[in-house]
Amino acid sequence: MSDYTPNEMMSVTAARALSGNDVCFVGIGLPSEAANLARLTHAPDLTLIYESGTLGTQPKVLPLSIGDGELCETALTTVPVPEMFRYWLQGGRVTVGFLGAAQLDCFGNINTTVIGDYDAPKVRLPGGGGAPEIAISCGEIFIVMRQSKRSLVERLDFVTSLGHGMGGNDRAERFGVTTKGPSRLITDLCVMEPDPETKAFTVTSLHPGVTREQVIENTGWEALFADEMPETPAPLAKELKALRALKKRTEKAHG
Amino acid sequence: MSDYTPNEMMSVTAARALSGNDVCFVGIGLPSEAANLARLTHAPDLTLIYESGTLGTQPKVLPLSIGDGELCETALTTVPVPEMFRYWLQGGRVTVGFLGAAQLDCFGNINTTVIGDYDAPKVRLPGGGGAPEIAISCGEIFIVMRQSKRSLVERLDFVTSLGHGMGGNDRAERFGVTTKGPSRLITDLCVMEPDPETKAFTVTSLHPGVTREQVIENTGWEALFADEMPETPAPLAKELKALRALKKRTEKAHG
Amino acid sequence: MAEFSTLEEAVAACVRDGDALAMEGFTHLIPHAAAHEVMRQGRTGLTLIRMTPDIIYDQMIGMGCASRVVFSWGGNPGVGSLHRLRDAIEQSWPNPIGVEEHSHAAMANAYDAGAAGLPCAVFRGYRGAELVRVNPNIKAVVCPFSGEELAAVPAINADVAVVHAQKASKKGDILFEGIVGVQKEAVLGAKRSIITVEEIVDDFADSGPNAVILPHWTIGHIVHVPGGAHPSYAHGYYDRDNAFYKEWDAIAKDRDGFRAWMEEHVMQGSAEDFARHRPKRTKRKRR
Amino acid sequence: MAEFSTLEEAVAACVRDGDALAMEGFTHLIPHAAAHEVMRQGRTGLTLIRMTPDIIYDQMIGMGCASRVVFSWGGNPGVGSLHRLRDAIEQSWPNPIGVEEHSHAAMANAYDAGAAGLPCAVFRGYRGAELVRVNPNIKAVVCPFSGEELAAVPAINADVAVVHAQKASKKGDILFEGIVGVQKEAVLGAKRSIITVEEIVDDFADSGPNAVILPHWTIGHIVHVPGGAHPSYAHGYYDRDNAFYKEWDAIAKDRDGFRAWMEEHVMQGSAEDFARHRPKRTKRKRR
Repeated sequence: MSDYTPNEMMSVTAARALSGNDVCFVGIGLPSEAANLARLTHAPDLTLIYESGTLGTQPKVLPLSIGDGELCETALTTVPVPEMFRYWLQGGRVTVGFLGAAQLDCFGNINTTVIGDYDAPKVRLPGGGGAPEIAISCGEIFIVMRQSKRSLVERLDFVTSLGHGMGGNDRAERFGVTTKGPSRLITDLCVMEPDPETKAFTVTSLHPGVTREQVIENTGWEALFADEMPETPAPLAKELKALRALKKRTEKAHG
Repeated sequence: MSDYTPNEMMSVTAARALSGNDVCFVGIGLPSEAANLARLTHAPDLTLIYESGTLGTQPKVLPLSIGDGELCETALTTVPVPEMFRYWLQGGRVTVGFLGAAQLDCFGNINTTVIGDYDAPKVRLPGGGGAPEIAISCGEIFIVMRQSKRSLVERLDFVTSLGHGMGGNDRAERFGVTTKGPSRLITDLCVMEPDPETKAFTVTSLHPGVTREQVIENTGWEALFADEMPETPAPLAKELKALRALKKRTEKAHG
Repeated sequence: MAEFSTLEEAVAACVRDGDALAMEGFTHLIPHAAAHEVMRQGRTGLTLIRMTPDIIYDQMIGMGCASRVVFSWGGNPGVGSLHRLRDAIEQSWPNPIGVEEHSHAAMANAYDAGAAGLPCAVFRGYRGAELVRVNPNIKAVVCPFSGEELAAVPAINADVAVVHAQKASKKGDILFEGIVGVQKEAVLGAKRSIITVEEIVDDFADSGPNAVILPHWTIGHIVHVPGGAHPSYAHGYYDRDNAFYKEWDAIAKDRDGFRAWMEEHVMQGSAEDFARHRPKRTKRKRR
Repeated sequence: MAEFSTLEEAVAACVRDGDALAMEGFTHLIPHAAAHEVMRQGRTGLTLIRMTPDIIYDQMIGMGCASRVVFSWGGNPGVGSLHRLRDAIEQSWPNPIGVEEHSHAAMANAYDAGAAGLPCAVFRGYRGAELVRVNPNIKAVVCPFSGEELAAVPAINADVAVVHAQKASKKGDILFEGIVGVQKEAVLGAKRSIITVEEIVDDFADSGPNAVILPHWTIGHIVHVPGGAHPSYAHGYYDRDNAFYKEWDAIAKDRDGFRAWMEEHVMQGSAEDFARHRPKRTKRKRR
């Protein structure tokens, strides 16, 4: 089965990173697509939380916003937003935070705030939203994003949310943050995981048909590769079917 | 109409202190009796709040506890207890806090904690409950209690909740508390109000048939009397009828 | 104490030039009709406080109402940029705009602190986040028991809170249902408030004992504006108009197109225009 | 993750000698059946945490389970003293007992902080109150914006939280209704938890979207104990037994009478005894 797009490969791979025991704090866009695909395929018991206050939600279509009515209507319960951030996120009840990024550095620090200078930005991006606290309060962080030299950068214009800081144990030592931090980066080309010592993202599997050169060309830092380099398992037919049906239902619903 | 008891005189007088515009944080016992009598007579729009989280409650019988089901069933809504103390009491939304006391001093400081030494008490009383924050967060405080030398004392064994401290502007100056504090004491003998300067409780009306000597004999501090000394208006027939019906319904309900 | 009035009266009575204004609703129940009226009354110099500026503040910023914006996520959800917000920050059009930027957790806690009558909110946040460098309203306190350093931000106490809710009772109590966001906190923390509602009912007898209700004595003005949250939504009444959120991207992209659209749809409009966005037959999905 | 079990199993698995135990329920939904089981299993050296010790802790203290009590109001509501609590504090019977005393506001905030994963709670309280002198767990922090000094107390994070609720779903989600107190906070803040419930249902389809619900993945043990809150009550199932609260005054007054009553009604009893306190026909007053 080779009839799938790089984006589909990315979503399916990201979905597989979640298990039925996870409680996942879901960002809108790619994370939401992957998390719901997981729920609709191998992880029906996966608990999804959106920052609008919806706990254990099971949307039939992907929400356009973080607070579509669909999320509330299919949730176990909906709590006020201060409670969401206090009891549920800060309370340490979320196993996986699923984030996207405009810019990412090799230590998993994320920028979604500005391109250029903060006070006179070239491009004003939406900003952090829930990310600064998602990044430190969830058990671990998965990042899903398309790969390019503009997005995987040597140096962020602005640190919106903490990854592994300057690498190594910087996260714990300088900032007193004891959660695991970014533990997986899933792109349209490969999967990366932090090196156990340096915490620099290291390619641990290449998607089918993708070469090391492609990864290097689309990484703004000096790409690192693990000693063993398996191929990321290709999407199964049932995964692609579920993903495409989900996207079709979604497009129809949002006009 | 002289056919009423001193306790009835006290409850009716305490009830009259409340108006329909008040939002009243109600303690169990005499305050609850007075507040509900007000609601059932001249102040049907009076808003009653009990610390169990019940907002705008309209019990048909007096609750035995602060959290009887009757309070919730007749409330506009019931909020969690942390919200009650944070948004509603600390938020400054309560106009009158209605408290009782085991011991009271002339500046309206209250003891409901211990008789004797805190670490080796002669009598261990129930403690403060909501009172320490009711005393500082409500717009003003009414105190209702039976009068005796043992209850109205020169010096408290323990300061459970703040009144006017050492008198004068001590409440604001030493403790930074800007609410009005105890503004009325209603007993079975008289009504007292703080002197505008010293803040010492001063008798401002005597209940019908009560003499100054009776008040002096039942006050542990040197009783003070205002220059003008009107008689507290006697209970009306309809007030006594409502009070007695309320107490009868209550006794029947609680077995 | 709650007062029933028209939207014109409520806005004229409550919203003054230079006010700090919190028009809340986390995706759900955004008070669009009220925002239109604020623009029609030509208010300027406002500090606009909102976790997600969304279309409602994109419009107000583009019409020159704002001199400052306090927010935590300024995009068009699932679509892209808020072009008017960006144009104001990047190009100072139609006027320069000050920015106070927070995280969602910080703003949610700050609203909570505002409702709770506290001067500041204390939470575990902002660790390693660069907003600490650019926002002087992010400070720290130390836990006197554990020694842990925690983040602190000032409480949000707006001059005026404006929110949309499903129901008002005839007495003026307000009921919220569904994604309830920070609306209760915004109203309780504000000096004045305007609540637009989908309907006015006798009482809330069919709601559960723990429904999210604001008593009438905590409310300023109540205005009956059916459909008044569109293109946001009112749970149980009508859905979010996701198609419009997508269209907004093109409408707001250039200055002239934006101003023309606003002139036609907002400046010449009225609160009654919103009724058409609400289906005649109320849907009553509970969950 | 939620596990359904018997009360004996749940208490044996969760409650250990010396634990800090929070058995909550603000007047409503007090987990009496679970407390009886703790006494039957003979646990000792417990730190008993509860805003209002009430009859439930009066019994446990009198039976020698406690070495310490953390509380904010220790009376029999509307009746008078808790004689066993007083006897322990005043006369060290049946054993000396340590006291950590707070105000309601402090404990409610401390439970909230425990649920929120914070080390301490910050609030405006205790001004001019003498508990500050006798309780070293009351400290202060200064607001970095206003300079106001606020009170701070440590968060409550019990080893075990035990609460009673109306419903569990078959999946193990828990629904609370009515006076919900600090139960949610006590459970979320605790390491382990036991929830006794009135009934087990398929789902909560008939509840509103904002009902007070704890998801199954936040829960330890769930035990079906109809009537398990008596003489407290379960909103919608049975009323508070106010007559028993009055009777308790005489039962608990002297040591021998108390012990005899406990032997007969608790030590020889079982969880099933509680079913008789619940009327066969469920009442479903909603408000």
